[in-house]
Amino acid sequence: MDQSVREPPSGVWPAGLTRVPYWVYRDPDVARDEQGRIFEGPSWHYLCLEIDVPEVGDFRTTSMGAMPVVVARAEDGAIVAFENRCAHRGSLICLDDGGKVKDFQCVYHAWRYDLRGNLTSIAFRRGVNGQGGMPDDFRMEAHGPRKLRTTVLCGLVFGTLAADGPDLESTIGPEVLVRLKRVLHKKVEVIGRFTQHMPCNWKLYMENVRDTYHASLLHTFFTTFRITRLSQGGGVMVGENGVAHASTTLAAAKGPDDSYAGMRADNQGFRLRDPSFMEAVSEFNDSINLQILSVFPGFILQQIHNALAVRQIVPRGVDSMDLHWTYLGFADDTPALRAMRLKQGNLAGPAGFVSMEDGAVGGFVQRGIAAADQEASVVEMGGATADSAATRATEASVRGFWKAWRAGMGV
Amino acid sequence: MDQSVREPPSGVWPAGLTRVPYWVYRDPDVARDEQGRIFEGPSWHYLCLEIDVPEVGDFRTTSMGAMPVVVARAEDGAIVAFENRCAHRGSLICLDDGGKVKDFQCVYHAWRYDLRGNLTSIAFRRGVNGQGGMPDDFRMEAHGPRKLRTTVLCGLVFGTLAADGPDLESTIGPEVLVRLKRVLHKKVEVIGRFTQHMPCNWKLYMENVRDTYHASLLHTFFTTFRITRLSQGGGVMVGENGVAHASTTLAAAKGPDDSYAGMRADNQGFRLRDPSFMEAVSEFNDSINLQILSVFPGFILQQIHNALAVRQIVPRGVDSMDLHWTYLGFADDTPALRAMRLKQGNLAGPAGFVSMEDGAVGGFVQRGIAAADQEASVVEMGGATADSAATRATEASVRGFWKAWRAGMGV
Amino acid sequence: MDQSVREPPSGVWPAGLTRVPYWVYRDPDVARDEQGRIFEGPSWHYLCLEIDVPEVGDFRTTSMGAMPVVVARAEDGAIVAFENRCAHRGSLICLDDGGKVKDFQCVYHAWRYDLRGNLTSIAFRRGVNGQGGMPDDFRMEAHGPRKLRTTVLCGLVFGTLAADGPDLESTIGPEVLVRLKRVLHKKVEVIGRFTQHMPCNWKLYMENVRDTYHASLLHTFFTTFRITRLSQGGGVMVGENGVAHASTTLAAAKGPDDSYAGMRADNQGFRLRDPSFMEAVSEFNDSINLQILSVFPGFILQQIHNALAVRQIVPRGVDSMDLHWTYLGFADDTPALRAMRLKQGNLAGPAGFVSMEDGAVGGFVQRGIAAADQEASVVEMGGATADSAATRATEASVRGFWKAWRAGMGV
Amino acid sequence: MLMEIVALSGACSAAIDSGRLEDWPGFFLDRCLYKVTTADNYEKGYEAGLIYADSRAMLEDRIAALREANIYERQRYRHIVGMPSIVGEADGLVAVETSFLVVRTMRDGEMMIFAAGVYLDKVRRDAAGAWRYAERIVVCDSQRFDTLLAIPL
Amino acid sequence: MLMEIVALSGACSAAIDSGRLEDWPGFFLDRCLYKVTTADNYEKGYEAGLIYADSRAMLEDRIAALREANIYERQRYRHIVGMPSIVGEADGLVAVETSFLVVRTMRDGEMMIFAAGVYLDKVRRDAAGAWRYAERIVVCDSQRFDTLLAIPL
Amino acid sequence: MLMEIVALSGACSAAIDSGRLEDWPGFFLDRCLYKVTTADNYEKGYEAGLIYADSRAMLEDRIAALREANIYERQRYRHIVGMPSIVGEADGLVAVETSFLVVRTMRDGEMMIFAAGVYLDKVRRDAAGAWRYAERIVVCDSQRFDTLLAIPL
Ligand code: FES
Ligand code: FES
Ligand code: FES
Ligand SMILES: [Fe+3]
Ligand SMILES: [Fe+3]
Ligand SMILES: [Fe+3]
Repeated sequence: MDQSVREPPSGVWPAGLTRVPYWVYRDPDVARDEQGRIFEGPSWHYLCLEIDVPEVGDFRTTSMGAMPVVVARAEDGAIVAFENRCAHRGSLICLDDGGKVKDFQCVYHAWRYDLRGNLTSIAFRRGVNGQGGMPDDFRMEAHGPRKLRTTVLCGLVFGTLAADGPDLESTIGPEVLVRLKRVLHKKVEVIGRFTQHMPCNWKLYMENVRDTYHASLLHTFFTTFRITRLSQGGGVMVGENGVAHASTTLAAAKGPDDSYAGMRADNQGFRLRDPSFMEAVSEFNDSINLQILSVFPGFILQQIHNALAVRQIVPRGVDSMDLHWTYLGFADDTPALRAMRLKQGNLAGPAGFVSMEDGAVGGFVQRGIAAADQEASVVEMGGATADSAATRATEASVRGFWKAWRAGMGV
Repeated sequence: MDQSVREPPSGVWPAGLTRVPYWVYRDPDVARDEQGRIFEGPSWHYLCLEIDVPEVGDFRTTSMGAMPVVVARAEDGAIVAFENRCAHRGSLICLDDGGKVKDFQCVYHAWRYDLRGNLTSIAFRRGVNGQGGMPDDFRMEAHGPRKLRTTVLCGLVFGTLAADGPDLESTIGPEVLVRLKRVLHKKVEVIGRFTQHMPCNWKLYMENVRDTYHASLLHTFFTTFRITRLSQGGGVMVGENGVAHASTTLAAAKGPDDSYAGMRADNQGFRLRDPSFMEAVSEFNDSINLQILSVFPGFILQQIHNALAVRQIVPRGVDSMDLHWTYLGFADDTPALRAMRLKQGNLAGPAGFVSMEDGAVGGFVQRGIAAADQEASVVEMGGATADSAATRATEASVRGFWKAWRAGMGV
Repeated sequence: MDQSVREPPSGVWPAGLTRVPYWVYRDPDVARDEQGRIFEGPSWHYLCLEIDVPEVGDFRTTSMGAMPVVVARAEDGAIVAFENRCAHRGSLICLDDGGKVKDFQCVYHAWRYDLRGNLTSIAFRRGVNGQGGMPDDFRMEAHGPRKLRTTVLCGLVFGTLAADGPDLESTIGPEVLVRLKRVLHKKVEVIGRFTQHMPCNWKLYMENVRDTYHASLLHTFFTTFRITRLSQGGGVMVGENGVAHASTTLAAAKGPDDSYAGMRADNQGFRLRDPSFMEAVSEFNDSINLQILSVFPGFILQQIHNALAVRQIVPRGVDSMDLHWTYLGFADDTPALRAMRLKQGNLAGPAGFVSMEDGAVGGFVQRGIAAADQEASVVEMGGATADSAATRATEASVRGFWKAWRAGMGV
Repeated sequence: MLMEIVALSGACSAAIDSGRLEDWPGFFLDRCLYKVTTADNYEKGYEAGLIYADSRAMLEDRIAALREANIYERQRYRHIVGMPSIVGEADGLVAVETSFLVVRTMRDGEMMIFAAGVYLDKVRRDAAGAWRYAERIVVCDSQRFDTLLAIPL
Repeated sequence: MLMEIVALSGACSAAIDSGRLEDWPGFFLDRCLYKVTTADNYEKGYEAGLIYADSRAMLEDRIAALREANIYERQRYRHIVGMPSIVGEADGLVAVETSFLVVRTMRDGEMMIFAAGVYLDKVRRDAAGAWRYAERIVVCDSQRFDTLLAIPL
Repeated sequence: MLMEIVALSGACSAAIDSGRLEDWPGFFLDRCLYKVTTADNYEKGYEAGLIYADSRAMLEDRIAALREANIYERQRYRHIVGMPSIVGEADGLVAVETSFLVVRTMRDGEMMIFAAGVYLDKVRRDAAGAWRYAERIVVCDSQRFDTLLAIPL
């Protein structure tokens, strides 16, 4: 449905963090403003992995919301990024996912850019035989794609259009930063890339990621095999500004647990014929089974047993998005550990036993609220605040998402 | 076309009922307002058949415009309906066309509802080990999907969001009500269900249904085999409020009829090699060949010889709709009569000899008016009023549709 | 992306012709206004070829932007055109690409029109047995589809809704008119028709056509085989009003030419194994290899060696368009010349060695500017004016396009 | 035999796709059943079809109606059918199942997946020894049909 | 042999398309490799798959999970597969490549091209002499998957 | 013979779908006709094609141009072809018709039905006895082509 909604976004936001009006997922004007205020705004956006551009001249294309972006390794070894839009008449400068170049040349009229996106030459700038060409006073340095400010953290490349503002680490905050470094503590290696299209507004997926309440209720597999249950130890951390979150689940106690008695999710009748892929290898020197971490608006880091992945959210219109999965291993994985990661790939991803539902549930909401622009969701589990908690039976992190979103949107 | 139209809908409606400005079929804002004022407004909407939910716990999903709806048979045997949207964070509560349940459980966080859509339990409402959970003052009875007011008429289930207002029978009016009861006079049985997608605004299809003028001119088959000709007896009834209509055609006189001389529709050269399926069985103790009945905005009841069906209109965006066909027989059909219904299924439906054109002609109009937002249709056949008439050579019922629509929209 | 853009179109246009704000390619409101001001405005629009309707009763359907149009040969031999929309309730009057008729009959209710689009009869106008029918005072002559003013130039049929205003020849201007007559100097014959869908706003394609700067830089084949290089003779003509343009390239000098040294486009390593199709036959008694001519908003005439074609632009929404190709030969082609045209069909068209990139580059821009509504393209090659030039190293003709567009839009 | 049935199925599709609709009824026996339904209807045992013919004459009538009576915009089908699998055989009547996909192309060039599903066929040799359809139940995977179903599947 | 492999591939697709998912693992050997990946991953040598199973038991577990654990909306697949081509053979193990197309139909009737690509298969006869998959690498042309991949390809 | 022609058609499609474009001209005779047109053009007798080659060298030139000269975004085709039907044969030249469907997958994962139609082929054995195309007229059902036609059909 491409129609805008009944109420104007402004001025109708309920007080507090416990209600989210449904028009926020449906109004094309909201999506348009998000592009300007969030994706081209002060937020930090995940762009790619540092290992995607290992050497000078390596580049990779990505995006910040609707804005196409090029990330490149410059001559001095710095990782730089700029809008993937030619300064001349707007063509994409790079047409592939990545590669290696000496410099960039737009296919349309062959304008050239150095690895930092500086315009360096204009074909026939002086014309031909003294005819045509660019005006003498044309200053190439005054033209070029928009440049990003970039930073690299634990092998992750982030960028923002904001020339200044808080750095990424302080934006994430110390508590979640520790969780990030816990997983990405050494050199990673890509073992797979997939894109998952979801028929929902991007915020519904990010809420789902930060929603520690749903996992064991939606994902029977989690509950049945005690990968994560609300009755297992762990909790959720939410940054002061709501931007970052991390949730953890500790290995389950062996004893009986009737906290899910009578719920669909607790399917004791279900047994595996080949449970080998559930024999997780402890590799982080702690008892954390599962850790999900996110940075507003679109970055997710996943550790489910030995299944590691980063995910990037790219909105595509108001009711549709792409989720870019990068499955990871460590460069020094033993063959046995790598083999285990491959098997545990069955847990997460678009076909994952404990994640496939997340691909669909956003669509269930998008369709459920098709006529509910006047209604609001109820986000009261665990109270009204967005604080860290020692339980996952809370929507604190979801409220944190809205704290960050409203700050970004000025709502 | 996702662009809005030149004129704002308000204030430009021509006087009287004989002109319909074309922007009414093209403007996304009109579609949005229709959802609020008509589909979520005081109109009565066909939801399903009573036999779709025969026993306690049986449910069926349907919709009122864009609003997803659940119809269920409650413990006390009453047929109830509510919005198919979870009170928590908006997921669809039911994910299939129908089924049988003890109660409803949302897949996302396992909130439960009774058969009437009352919220009855919240997973981990009290949290875990005293942590998390819902605030103590959270009142479940204050939350829940929107409830519909429902009524059952001749085995048809209708619903509305309007808590009060005229009942369905008086809305339909006595004259058309008799026509409805004529057909649905005993227990029906579903013999087929199909959905037909049409590339047009929903109003173009409903106008077509109520358009007694077009049938014998568009559908050659009707004319050639004298199923309905304007020169045959019968007429059209239109309720006072324009909401309901019924048109009837009496069996043709045998004699010659040159009223279609020279028209495409009168194809005397066309003969059937196997006319067996045209040997209609008279089952209503009258000489009515054909009766088409509608209730604004989206219900149609069809009797063409022995081919019986109900049709439900579901708009899908401003230039697209789905028509849900339910082919019917009576529970006590003899094998011979049932066999005849199956053969006469060739007459109506998406592949029907006398109806396939109706699937296309709405699109012909939608494309014909692509640049005509400043123009209006001419609806003057049979005068300027929306009164019942003893002829079908009139657009009275189409004007009745617009009377009802404008009342609903406040235009 | 169906969302409207940040800035309202009006009032933000940069001074001069050297900057084009990118929202002009993305805003649905701009597309809507273009339909009214340009496609239904005073511009002349290419409709079809005169040979498409050779005899009385022949018709062909086409469109002016979103408006469906019928072109017909009337009884008096005149070529007439009218909106393909029934005066009754808006159905398309003609449902096929073309054909031959006595008169037109709308399929919906059989209203009839003569070959000029005049409403001539209304089915059951007088009702049946004195009941129904149209009001006595209904005047058929007051109703009918909108008529176009048409003109035929060199076998090309153009039309406009503007009842008066400058004729086509003076709109094109004398200089370009000579170029048009150079190619279409005798009776043509259709040898192929194809439609190419492009994922871009229609203006991006028309800019590309008028962009004499890009050809030898984007299309390696052009450069490598010296079909057109900026260093070859020729130039570009732009009408005073910017409406029409023609660019020409003279046969290349044989000597070395290092003006493309180091550019991707100059691929000296590339040789043809069967160069027979490059052996162009000189048929216009001049040394012009290549001539591209356009008339605002949507007509293009192509001569590349012996590959002749007309192209018609039909916008389909704000970010999509169809390009209708009609490949031409002359009625008196020798078999050898015709055979050469067939082989040279490999040069142009959706699969053309020197044109396939034009099908993609508009999409590269559309995606490149997805977040650039605040930015503008730089159109300064060859200065700031839209004057004819003796070089193609200029964007003069592109600026001319915007001169014409802004006049039409009143921006 | 399999390759003969492949040829029958291919010839039947080719007649439709190339517009030789008049040839299509000829692939059926005089007494036959041709029905177009959907998987949901089939599984629920709903008997009605979008098209329901119990004689070749009814198939000929449908083609005649498409030619002489019904109005629909110019369109083409393209059948892509899988390898038939023979699922049963009894006194000369062979039960065959074949997956199919039909792409519809409209006059303006718009293409869409119009139908996908499985043909549940019963074939036997006619008097002349040629394989013909005694029964063809067209079970479409989707409940939804775009615009109209004019040309048979 | 080719026609036997055609029959194997057809039977495997038919089991999925007709909802007999429990029959599907039976077309594989006890020790086997079933992986769903994409052309880009395959060409880059990325080992991970969306689905990765190295035993028939893992395939049985996936079907059991789809039946008993996972939530997804009712949907159907329709496989249209090309003619297999035999690309190699060594001590009873036959390497086969087969192009495929899968149309997915959702409960509401929406159809889409869900996947297209090529099956890179290794088949051999099992103890009973029936052709079975020792390896099936499903290489999808597209990187993008709509909503979720529940039912195997 | 039929199965040999099936193999030819399959190998030709596989070369394109797997990106081995250089192998594609090898399936044609030195003197040949390869033309891509549409049903409307074919029926009206319009001779021009989107691609028109009357020698294998021209096919080789097209592949070379795609590799060395033309700019187009990374994309893949997937051919799904029906069972060929032999419609004529005269002094070694065999006329064959085969329905086809081509799904195009773009770099970003977008899939679409790019073309559907029928191959009107004439095949004969070359000096080495291998079946080769003397003529392949690609008759697409749709008049409309998305973006561009770079890779041959
Ligand atoms: S648009 Fe990039 S060089 Fe012209
Ligand atoms: S959305 Fe239904 S329980 Fe949470
Ligand atoms: S719409 Fe054309 S006759 Fe009624
Ligand atoms: Fe989840
Ligand atoms: Fe009708
Ligand atoms: Fe060009």
